[in-house]
Amino acid sequence: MSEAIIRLQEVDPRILYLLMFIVISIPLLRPIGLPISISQETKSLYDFIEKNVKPGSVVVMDSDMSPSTAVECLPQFIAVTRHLAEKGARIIFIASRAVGVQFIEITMKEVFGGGPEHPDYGKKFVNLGYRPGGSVGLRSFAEDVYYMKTDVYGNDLTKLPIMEGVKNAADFTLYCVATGSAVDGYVMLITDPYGTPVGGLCTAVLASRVYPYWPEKVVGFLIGLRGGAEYELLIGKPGRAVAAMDAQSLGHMLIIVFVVLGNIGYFYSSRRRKQ
Amino acid sequence: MITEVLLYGEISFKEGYAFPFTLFIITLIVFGLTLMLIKRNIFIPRIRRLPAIDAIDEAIGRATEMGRPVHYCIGLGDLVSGYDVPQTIASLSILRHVARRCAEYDTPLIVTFRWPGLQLIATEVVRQAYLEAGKPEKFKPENVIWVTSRQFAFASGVMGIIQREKPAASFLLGYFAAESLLIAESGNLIGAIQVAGTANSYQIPFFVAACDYTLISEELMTAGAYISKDPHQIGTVFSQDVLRIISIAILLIGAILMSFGLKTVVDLIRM
Amino acid sequence: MKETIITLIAAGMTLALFSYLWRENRAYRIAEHLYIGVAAGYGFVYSMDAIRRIVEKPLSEGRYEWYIPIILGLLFLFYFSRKYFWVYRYPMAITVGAGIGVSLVYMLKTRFIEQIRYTIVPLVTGDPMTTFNNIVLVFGVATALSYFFASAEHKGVLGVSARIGRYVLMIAFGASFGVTVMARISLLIGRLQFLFFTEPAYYMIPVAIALLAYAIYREHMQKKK
Amino acid sequence: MSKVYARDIPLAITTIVAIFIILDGVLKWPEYNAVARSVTQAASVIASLTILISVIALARVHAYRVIRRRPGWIESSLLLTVMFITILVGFGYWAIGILPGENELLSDLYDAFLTPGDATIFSLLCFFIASAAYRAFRARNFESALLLASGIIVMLGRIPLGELVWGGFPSLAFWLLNIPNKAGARVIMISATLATVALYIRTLLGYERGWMGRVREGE
Repeated sequence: MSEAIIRLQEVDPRILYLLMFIVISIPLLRPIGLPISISQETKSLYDFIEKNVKPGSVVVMDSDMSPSTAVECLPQFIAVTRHLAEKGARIIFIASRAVGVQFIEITMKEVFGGGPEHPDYGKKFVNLGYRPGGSVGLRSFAEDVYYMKTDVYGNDLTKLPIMEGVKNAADFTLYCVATGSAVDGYVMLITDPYGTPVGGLCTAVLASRVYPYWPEKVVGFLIGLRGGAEYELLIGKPGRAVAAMDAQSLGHMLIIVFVVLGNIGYFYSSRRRKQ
Repeated sequence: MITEVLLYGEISFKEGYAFPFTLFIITLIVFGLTLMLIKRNIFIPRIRRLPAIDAIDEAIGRATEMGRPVHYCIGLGDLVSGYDVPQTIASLSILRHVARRCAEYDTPLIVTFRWPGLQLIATEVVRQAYLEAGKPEKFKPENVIWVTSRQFAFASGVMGIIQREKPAASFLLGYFAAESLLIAESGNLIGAIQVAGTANSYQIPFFVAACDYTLISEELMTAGAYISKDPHQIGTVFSQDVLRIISIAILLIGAILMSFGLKTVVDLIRM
Repeated sequence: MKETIITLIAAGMTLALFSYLWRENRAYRIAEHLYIGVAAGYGFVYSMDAIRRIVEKPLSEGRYEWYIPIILGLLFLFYFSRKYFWVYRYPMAITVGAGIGVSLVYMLKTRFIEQIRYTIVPLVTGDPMTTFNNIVLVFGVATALSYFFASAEHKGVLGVSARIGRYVLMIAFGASFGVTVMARISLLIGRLQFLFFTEPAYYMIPVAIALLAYAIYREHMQKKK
Repeated sequence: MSKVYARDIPLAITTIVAIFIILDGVLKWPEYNAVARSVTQAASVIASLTILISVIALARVHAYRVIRRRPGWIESSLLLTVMFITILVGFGYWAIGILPGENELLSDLYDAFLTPGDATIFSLLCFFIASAAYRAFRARNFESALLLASGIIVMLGRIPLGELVWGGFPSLAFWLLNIPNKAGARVIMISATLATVALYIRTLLGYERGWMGRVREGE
């Protein structure tokens, strides 16, 4: 018996891996529906948009997503865009990495029901596409929005009604970025020089690095899938993020159970060594 | 001409960048003074022992005993963009040390990295170490491996290399993002001794959890100076400490003044 | 038809790469090399495209000085020369210089001064909870900074402060680890959603399970011998 | 003499370019800023070209393996094949005027190999974070107990199920993330920047030469 307890601290990791597969798969195939509460980071972004975004305000939605981070960021991106559209904001989509453009197209389809052929395209929303050049490119874009010249479909930016009165980053009400890599660059190049706050649509791993900027520079941010689920609930349209939260609960519990078992084994064996 | 421009205000500081620039100049001055003191032998700073650096030598020794190779990963960093540059530079100076040791002990060294530009540099660093150890014929350029520039393809490649070559020691030093834990756990699965280090705050926890020794943030950057024992390098580490005292002082004085409702310090550093 | 083939390849890649969890095996190796090969080729094509994006416009306007960076970049090829290998240092020097220049002052501003500025908070406020939080924040930052003192041994006051600083860092690391778990589980959820709900990806699951079972069986038999 | 060309001039170029761009960062001077922007863009063109060397080196290593029939040569030949196919697809279409961004076959290759590759390797982290937590979260001493406790509390605080166990978990987790974690993350940033500035000064003055690669006797 005691041997078995001691062996709890060296379970073959492959058993843990197998259990993880099972525990995540089950609720995905058969959801449970555990309740979700709203965290302050999410609420502060929602409140900022409620308070400051008026019909006609210009908001940039930057897609810095890649297929691997989109699991977390895309539901957030869609939910926030939906909220902005309801508030009547002018939305400028832009992608900070080439693979991010496809998610803008998905979002336009889900929220507005269409891309460049939509009657509101160029009035309510515009897709500038991929902005190359990393931080150098971001600096150029902040200095002069027209540095890109055309949108992704080749329309001249200066002729689109949505760009009326927009010159540089100081004219944006909010700069939202969906990212899994960093918000530092955006704070550095958008908020510090122009005073435009950043809204973070972040992967959960990024969260701990966003806290130092919150709430002064990053007015609010959504953390991972849960942030997306919370925002979907806030705007009253539960979607794909809410469905995945059950699997989250069980996955976390599995890890916690294993940590507890490992500690029991460790505690037991170190006590026996002392005896 | 210059005075004219300066006087009539064609050029000015960008808002909020006067103080950072001044701080940079202050650092330069502090460094110059330290260097002067060192050169005249008036004052020679010493650097605290870093256990992780000693662990590197031990790990190479163990790999030699076991007859297994050593793996060194420079990580995701490059030399062009943003804040991974210093970590890559720091990693390259540690690589020089590791390569020299491996050459002395005749232990094979595998170097992996993501940014293609490092192909030139890393190969030369390792080749040089073998030359210095007097064994240029043992150097194998094919062991300095650019895996690919795509982050997770890079990670999968390094994971595969670790499983196939089964290194006894694995050093993960430089700029790492999400692949930190992928590579570190692969090393754990084959039981390698691992020394890791990055200044990327949100990846340090995983290195702390999965590796035997971790160089946290600044330690990675000062490790090169610690190894080289070169007075110039140690001089900059000392000026770094002077700057640290200044920043702690600014923080504490600022907070105390703030308690009395005085925003003097905050206004100053905002300039 | 095309979609079906892409989905099947994608599902096969997914399952083959997952097999690493069992152990390194041929399926993983093949998937890994395919993945790296395509990534390398794709990266090469896109690097060239990135150059085109920058130089195309000025060159079409007749500003031929934009050939200079391309020529400088081609100097890297001197690396393959035994005698003149050092020529590659010229383009590298420009690259490194630009890398340092772009980040240095901005970094001092955003990652240093601004961080200190927002840590300067009143130590006494009307609300006891805020007071407590502010004190923890200010002294947490101060002590943790002292942990990194390199030119003095950690003894006496510095020793105590550095130890407290290390505790602060450990709590921070734990919290950061804990909050990341959710992100990582999300990734697996994303992958499993693809495997379970995309036609015809799920047909690959039984194939993978059968292959894995066969591999485990064969390993078992070899061990017996 | 060759030492001057091989070492001193490159070091001087680094310093000059760096100072040139540093001044661009802090000064408001439109003409200067415009020139500096071109310089940074030119530098990124130069940097992009380093991939030439790496692709050649990678192809050399794997071709050697295939020709000599070294272990793993089958995988190596697969790698070379798909790499050249991808490059051919990219440049072949480019030659007839279809840019990589509009190249459908290229994006099919992307969807078939890179998307699942990225997502799957990334999702392996879900398993590895579990095994790392299991192995590292042991109360061996006070420090690791702190790591363990704050990690577990934050995990419980983030999931709906944790809230059912005890309603205080979310706010406790929030406090841990907002105060101690904020302090920790700030310190990592501040201290890394301190060391970075020191390292940059070393590099600009030519003491840190790791990036130069081969440094000969006396250099």
